[in-house]
Amino acid sequence: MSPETLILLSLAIPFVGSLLLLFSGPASANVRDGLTVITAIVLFGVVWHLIQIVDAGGRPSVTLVEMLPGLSITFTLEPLGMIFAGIASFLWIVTSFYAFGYMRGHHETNQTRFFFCFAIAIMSAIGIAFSGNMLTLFVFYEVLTISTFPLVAHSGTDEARRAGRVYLGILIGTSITFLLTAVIWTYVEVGTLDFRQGGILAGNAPEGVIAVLFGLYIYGIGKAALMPFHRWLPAAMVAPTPVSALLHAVAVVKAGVFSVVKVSVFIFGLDTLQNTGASTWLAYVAAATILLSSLVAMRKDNLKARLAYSTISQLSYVVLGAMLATNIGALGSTLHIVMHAFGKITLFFCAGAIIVFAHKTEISDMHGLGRKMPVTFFCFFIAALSIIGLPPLGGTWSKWYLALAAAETDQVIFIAVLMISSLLNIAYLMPVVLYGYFGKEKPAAHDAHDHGHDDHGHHAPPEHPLLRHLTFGRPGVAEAPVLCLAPIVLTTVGCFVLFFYADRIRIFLDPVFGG
Amino acid sequence: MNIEIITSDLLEVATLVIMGITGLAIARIRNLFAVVMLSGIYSLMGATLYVILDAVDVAFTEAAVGAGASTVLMIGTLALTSDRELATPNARTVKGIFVCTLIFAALVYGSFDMPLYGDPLAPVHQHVAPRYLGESMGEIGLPNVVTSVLASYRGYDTMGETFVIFTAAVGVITLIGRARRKKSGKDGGSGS
Amino acid sequence: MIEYAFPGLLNYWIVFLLMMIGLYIVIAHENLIKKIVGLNVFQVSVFVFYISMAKIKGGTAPILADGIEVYSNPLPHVLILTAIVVGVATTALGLALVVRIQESFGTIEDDEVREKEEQDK
Amino acid sequence: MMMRRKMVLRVVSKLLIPFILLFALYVQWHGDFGPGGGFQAGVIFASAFVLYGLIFGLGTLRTALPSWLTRLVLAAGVLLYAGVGVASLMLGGNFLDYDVLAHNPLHGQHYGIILVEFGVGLTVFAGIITIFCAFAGRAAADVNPSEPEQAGDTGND
Amino acid sequence: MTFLAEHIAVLVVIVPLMAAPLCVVMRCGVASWGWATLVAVGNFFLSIVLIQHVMTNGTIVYDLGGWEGPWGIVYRVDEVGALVVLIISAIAAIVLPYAKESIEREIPKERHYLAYCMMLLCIAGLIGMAVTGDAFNLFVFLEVSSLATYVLIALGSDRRALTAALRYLILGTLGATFYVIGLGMLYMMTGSLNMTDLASLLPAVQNTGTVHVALAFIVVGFGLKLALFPLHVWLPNAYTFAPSAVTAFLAATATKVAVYALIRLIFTVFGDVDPLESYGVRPAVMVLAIAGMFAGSLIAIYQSNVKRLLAYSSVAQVGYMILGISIGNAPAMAGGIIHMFNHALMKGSLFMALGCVFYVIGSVKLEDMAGLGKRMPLTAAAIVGGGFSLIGVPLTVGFISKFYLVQGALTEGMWPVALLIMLSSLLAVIYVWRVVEVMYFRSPAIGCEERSEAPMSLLVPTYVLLGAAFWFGIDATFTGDIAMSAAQTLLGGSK
Repeated sequence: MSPETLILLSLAIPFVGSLLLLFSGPASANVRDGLTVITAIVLFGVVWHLIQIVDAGGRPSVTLVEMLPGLSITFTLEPLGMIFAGIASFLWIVTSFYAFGYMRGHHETNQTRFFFCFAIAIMSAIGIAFSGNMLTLFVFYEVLTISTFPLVAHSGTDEARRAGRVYLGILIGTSITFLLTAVIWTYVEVGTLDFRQGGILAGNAPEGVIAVLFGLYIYGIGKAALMPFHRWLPAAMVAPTPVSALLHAVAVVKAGVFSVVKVSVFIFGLDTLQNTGASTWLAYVAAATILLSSLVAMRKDNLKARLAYSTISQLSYVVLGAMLATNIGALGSTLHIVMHAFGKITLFFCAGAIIVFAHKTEISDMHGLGRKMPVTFFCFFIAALSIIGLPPLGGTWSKWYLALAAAETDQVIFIAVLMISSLLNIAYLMPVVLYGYFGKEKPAAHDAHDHGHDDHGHHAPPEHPLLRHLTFGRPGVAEAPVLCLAPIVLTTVGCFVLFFYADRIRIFLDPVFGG
Repeated sequence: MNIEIITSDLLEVATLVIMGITGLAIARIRNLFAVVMLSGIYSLMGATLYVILDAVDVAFTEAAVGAGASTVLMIGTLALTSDRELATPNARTVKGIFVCTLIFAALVYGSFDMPLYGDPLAPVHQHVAPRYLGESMGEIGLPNVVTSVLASYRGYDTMGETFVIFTAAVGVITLIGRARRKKSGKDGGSGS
Repeated sequence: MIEYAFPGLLNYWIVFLLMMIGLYIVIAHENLIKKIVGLNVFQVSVFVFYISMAKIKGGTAPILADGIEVYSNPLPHVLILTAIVVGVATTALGLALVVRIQESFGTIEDDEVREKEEQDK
Repeated sequence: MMMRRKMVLRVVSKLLIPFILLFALYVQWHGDFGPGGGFQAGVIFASAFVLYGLIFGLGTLRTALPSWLTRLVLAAGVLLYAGVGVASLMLGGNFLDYDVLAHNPLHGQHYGIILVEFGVGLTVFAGIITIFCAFAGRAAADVNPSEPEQAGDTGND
Repeated sequence: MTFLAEHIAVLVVIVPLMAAPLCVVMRCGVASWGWATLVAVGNFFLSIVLIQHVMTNGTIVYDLGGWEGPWGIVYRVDEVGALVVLIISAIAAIVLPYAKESIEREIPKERHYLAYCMMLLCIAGLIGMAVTGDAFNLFVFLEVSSLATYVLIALGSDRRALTAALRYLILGTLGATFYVIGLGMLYMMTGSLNMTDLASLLPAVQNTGTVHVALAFIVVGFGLKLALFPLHVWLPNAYTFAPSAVTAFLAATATKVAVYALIRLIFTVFGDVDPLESYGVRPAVMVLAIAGMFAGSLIAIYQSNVKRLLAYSSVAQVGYMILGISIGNAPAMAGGIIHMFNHALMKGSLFMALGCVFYVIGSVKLEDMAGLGKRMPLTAAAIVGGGFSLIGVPLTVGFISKFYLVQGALTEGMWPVALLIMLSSLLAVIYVWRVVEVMYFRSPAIGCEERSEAPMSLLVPTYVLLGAAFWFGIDATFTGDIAMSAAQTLLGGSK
C-alpha cells in the first residue's frame, strides 16, 4: 500500500473502529472491548510502518478535501508529527487494556459511549499529528475537544457537568477567539496555511503582526494549559482515570504542546522568533507557570489533582523549550513530550489503580498503602523519578536539552527555573511514595472504604479472573488485577528504555532540528 | 396664473387639511365604531383628492375599496369584538410622539430637495412617463393610459396584485373560514 | 417658476403629517383594530404622496383625447392601484387575525393580550 | 332571518341589485377607454352580492353562490391571468407578451388586456365575497352559544 | 431546451405561483401535499437549470410582457440571485416532504390544503423577490410572500401564534410601507423604477437630502423585514409559535431573501460608489450588526424554549450577514452572502429537527428535552450537528461563513471586529451547549425513558439538509466561488 493510503487508513481505522463498537457495544461488552484492542493494535502497526517511511526520508502527503482554494484538509508526514502519533497510538493499546480493567472494576455506565468517544479522540490526535497545514490541525484540535467532552462529563453528575463546562468553555473559548483568529489572520497575511520548514510567516509579515499573532497562537492553543488558561485541566480530572491517563496526560495536552512546537517551527520559524523576540515574554510566562503550578500541586491532597497540576507544570517545560526558539530548545521540547508522556501516564495509571482497588483518592489516606500494593507504588516511584529528571530514566534527557537551550541563549534564569522546578517535583511527588511505604495506616478511614468496597462486591457479577486482585500469595497484599497492573509495568519499563533510545529519537528528528 | 389651477391647488390643500383633522379625530376618539366610520371618510377624502389630482382610476378604486370594502370588513370585525377602546398608557403616547417627530423631521429634511409640486420639469415627468403617454396609443391602442400601463407595460405587477388578493382571500378562509361539515342546518354557518 | 410657489412643498409636508398621524396611531394605541385603522391611514397618506408627485399643474387625467396636451403621470397611478389592493388585502388578513385573537384571548387590547400571554408561559 | 320584516329594504335592494351588476359589467368592459377596469368592476359586482347577503341572509347568498363556486372563480381568475402569460410563452413571446396572441400586435394587446382584466375581475369579485362570507359566517357562529371557543385552540376547524 | 433556457427566469416564479390556486380547487390535504411537493421538487430542478445558465451565460435579463426596462418590468438574475433562488427552492423541496407528517400533527385537517397553498404562494413570492429587477415589483412580491407568511404563522397550534402573526403583520406592513415611501422618493428624483436604470440615474442626484432620506427609509423598511436589530421584535414569537415545518421554511429563507433584496438595493441601485461609505452610514450599520450579533446570542442563552432560543440566534445570524455587507470588502461581502446560504442550511435543519422533537414529545421546552440523546438519538444527533454549524466548527458551513467574515475584517485591519465575531461565536457555544447538555447529560423525566424516534418521513429530510450543511462546509468551492464573484461584482462599482 502506498504511504498516502496508509495515512488515510490510520485516520480511518479508529473512526471505523469507533463506529463498529458503537453498534456492537450494546450487544456484548467483550466484543466491544475486543474491537477496541484490535483497532488500537492495527492502528499502531500502521503508524509504525509510517514512522519507518518517514525515517527513511519519505514525506508522503495527501489532500482529503479542498474546502476553498488554498484551504484544504491535508496530511503531510514529518518526524515531529510521527513522534506524537507514535506515542498516542502506542499508549492507546496500553490504555485500552487498562481501561477494561478500570471501567469494569469501577462498574461504569455508558461504556459504549466512553469507548466510542475515546476512539474518536485518538483519531483526532492522529489527525493533529499528521496535519499538513494549520487548518487541518485546527479542525482536529476542535474535534479532539468536542470528542473528549463526553468523557469528562461522563458520570453526568452536577460536578461532572460543571467540570465539563469549564473544560469546554476554556478550550473552545481560547481556540475560537484566539487560535481561529490567528489562523485566519495568517491566511490573510500570507495566503497559505501550509506548514513549511523555516516558517511561512518568515519575512512575509510585519514584525508587530508577528508578535501579536504569536501571542494569539500560543494562548489560542488552550490545550497547552499555559497560565491563566489552565483551569480546564484540573477540572477534567472528574473523568474516569483512563481518560485522565491517556487524554489528559498524553493525547489532549500533548496535542496542545505539540501544536505549540509545530506552530513555532513551521508557521513562524525559530529564526524569525529569535530575531523578532516575539516569544521572549511567553518564555517568562511559561517559566512562571512551571513554578506556580508546582507550588499549587504541593498543596493538593487529591492525588489526581496533584498530578494534574504537575502536568500543567510539565507542559510549560515544552512551551518554554519552544519559546527559547532554538533548535536545541525545540528538540528538548519534543523529547519532553515523549518522556513526560510515559512518566505521567504511569503515574495516572497508578492513581487509577489506587482509586479503583483501594478506594482512595486523597494522599493523606494512602499511608501504608505501599505495603498493600507494592508493585503499583514501585512503578509510581520510578515514574516520579523520570518526571523529576534523574538518570537512568527518560526524563533526564529532555531536561538536559532544555537546560542546554537556556544556556545557549544566555538566559541563565531559565536554568534556575528548571532546577527549582525539579526540587519542587521531588517535593510533591515523593511524599506519596514515602507515605505509601512508611506511613502508618489510618484504621478508621480504611474501614469506611472497605465497607464501600464490600457493597460493590455485592452488586457486581462474579469477577473475571483478569479482574481479580493479585495477592502474590502474601497476606496483606491486594494488588490491582493483571489487566491494570500489566500496563503500569509496561509504561514504567518504557521510562527506562527511553533513556537509552533518546539519541535514536534525536536522530529521527534531525531533519527538523538538524540545523 | 390660471384661475382653474389656483382653485385646484386650494382645493387640494383644503382636502388635505380635512384629512388631517379626520386623522386626528381617529387618533383621539375611543368609540371604535366612530373610528371606523372616520377611517372610511378618510379614504373617501383621499379619493376626492385623487380626482383633483387627475387620478380618476385610483379615486374609483379607493372609493370602492378603502371607503367601501375595508369599512364593511371593519364593521364586521367590530360586531365580532368590541367597540370600545381602552385608555392608552402615557408611555406609549410619548414613545409614539417621539418616533413620529423623528421620522417627520427626516421626511421634511428629505423634501427640501424634491421638485416642487406640479412642476412639469420634475424627473418623474421626464423619464418613463412620456413614453407611456406618447407611444401607448401606437403600441397598445387604448386611450386610457392607466389601463395600458396597468395591464400591459406593468401587467406583471398587476398579476402579482391579483395574487395578493387571492392570497388574502385564501388566508382569510384559512383563519376564520368554517368547514363544510359543521352547522349545515343553519343559514349562517355553511359559508366558505 | 412663480406659479409653483404655491403650494410648493407645503402639500408634501401636510402629507407627511398625515403619514405620521397614521404611524402614531399604530405605535401609540393598544387596541388592535385601531392599530389596523392606523395602518390604513398611514398607507392612504403614502398613496396621496405618490399621486401628488404625479400631478402636473394644468394637466388632466391620463386618458388620451384629442386636443389635450398635458397629462398627469400615469405610472404612480398604476403603482397606487396595486398598492391599494395590497393594502386592503393586508387589512382583511389583519382583521381576520383580530377576530381570532378576540376569540382566543377575549380581548383586543394589546397590553391585556400580552398579560395573558405571560400567563401561558 | 335578520331582516325578514324590512319590506322596503328588500324591495329596493331587489330593484337595485340588477343595476349594480350592470354597472359593474360596464366598468369591466369599458375600462380600456374610461376609468375603471377589472379591479373596480370586481368590487362593484361583489358589492351587489354583499348587499344581497346582508338583506336576505348569508344562507340565501350561499345558495346562489355556493362556496365551491366562489373558490373556483377565485382560482380561475388568477389562473386566467397567469394563463394568458403562459399562452404567450407557448406562442413564442415572453411571459405576458400579448403581441403574440394575435397576428396583429395591437389586436394581441387588446385581447390580452381584456382577458387579464377579466381575470382580475373574477378574482377580486370572488375574493371579496369569500372574505365577506368568512366574516359574516363567523358572526353567525358567534351568536351561537353552543360553540364556546377554547383559549389556545387553533380554531374550530 | 431552448424554451427552458429562454424563460427559466420567469418559470421559477410562475410554476409555484400557478400551482397554488390548484391546491384550493383540490380541497384535499393529501392531494395538495402531493401536488405541492411535486411542484417544489420540479422547481428545485428549474432553479438548478437557472443557476447553471447564469453561471455559464452570465446575468439573465428577462423582459416581462416583452417590454424592456425601464418601461416594463424586467427580471434580472445574477449569480447571487440564482443562488438565493436555489436556496429557496431547495429548502422548499426538502421542507415539503417533511411537512406532511408534521402538519398533520399540528394543524387541523380541514386546513391542510390551505396551508400547502400558502406555502406555494410564499415560495413564489420569495423567489419573485429574488429575481426581480424592478423596485416596485419587489414590493408586490414581498407582499405576496408576507401575506402568505402571516397566515402560515397564525396556523400554529398555540394561541400566541395569532398574536405573533398579527404583530408581524403590523410591523411587516410598516416595513413595506417605509420601503414604498423610500422608493417613492427615489422615483421622484429619477423617474424610474428599474433597478439598473435607477443605478445609472442616481449619481446625478446622489447628494440630495431626498435620496439620503430615501436610503434611510429603504434600510429601515427592509430592516424590519429582515429582523435587523433592534427591529427584530416580531421574529422570536413568530418563529416560536409557527408550525414546525413553517418555522423551518421561514427561518431558512425569509430573512435571507430580505437581506438579499437589501444588498441588491444598496449595492446595485445606490452602488455607483460604495454607498455605505458615501452616505456615511457604515459605522452605524456595523454597530447595529454587531449589537444584533451579541444581543441575539445573549438573549438566546437565557431562553427555555429551544425554538425561541434558535429564533434569537437567527437575529444574531442576521447580524453576521449585515456585518459582512457593512465591512465593505470582497471577502467580507462574500461572507455575508455565503452566510445567507449557509445559515439557511443549518437553521433549516435545526428547526426541522425541533419539529421532530415536537412531533414526538409535543414540546420544545428545554426541560422537556432532558435525556433526548437516549430517547431520540437520531434527532438529538441532528440537533448537535446543526448546533456545531451555528458555532462555526470547522467542516461545517458555519465555519466557512466565519472564515470569510473574519478574513474580510482582518484584511480591512479591523481586528477588533474579527475578535468580536469570534466572541459572539463563543456565545453560540454557550447556548448550543445548554441544549446538548440537557439532551445528553440529564436523565429523562420519569415515564418517558423509552426510545421513540420520529418517523422516517421527518428524519430523512432533516438529515438531507443537515448533510448539505456539512457537505458545503467540507467543500465550499461552489458556494465560495459564487459568493466571491458576486461580491466582487457588487463592489465593482466602487473601484
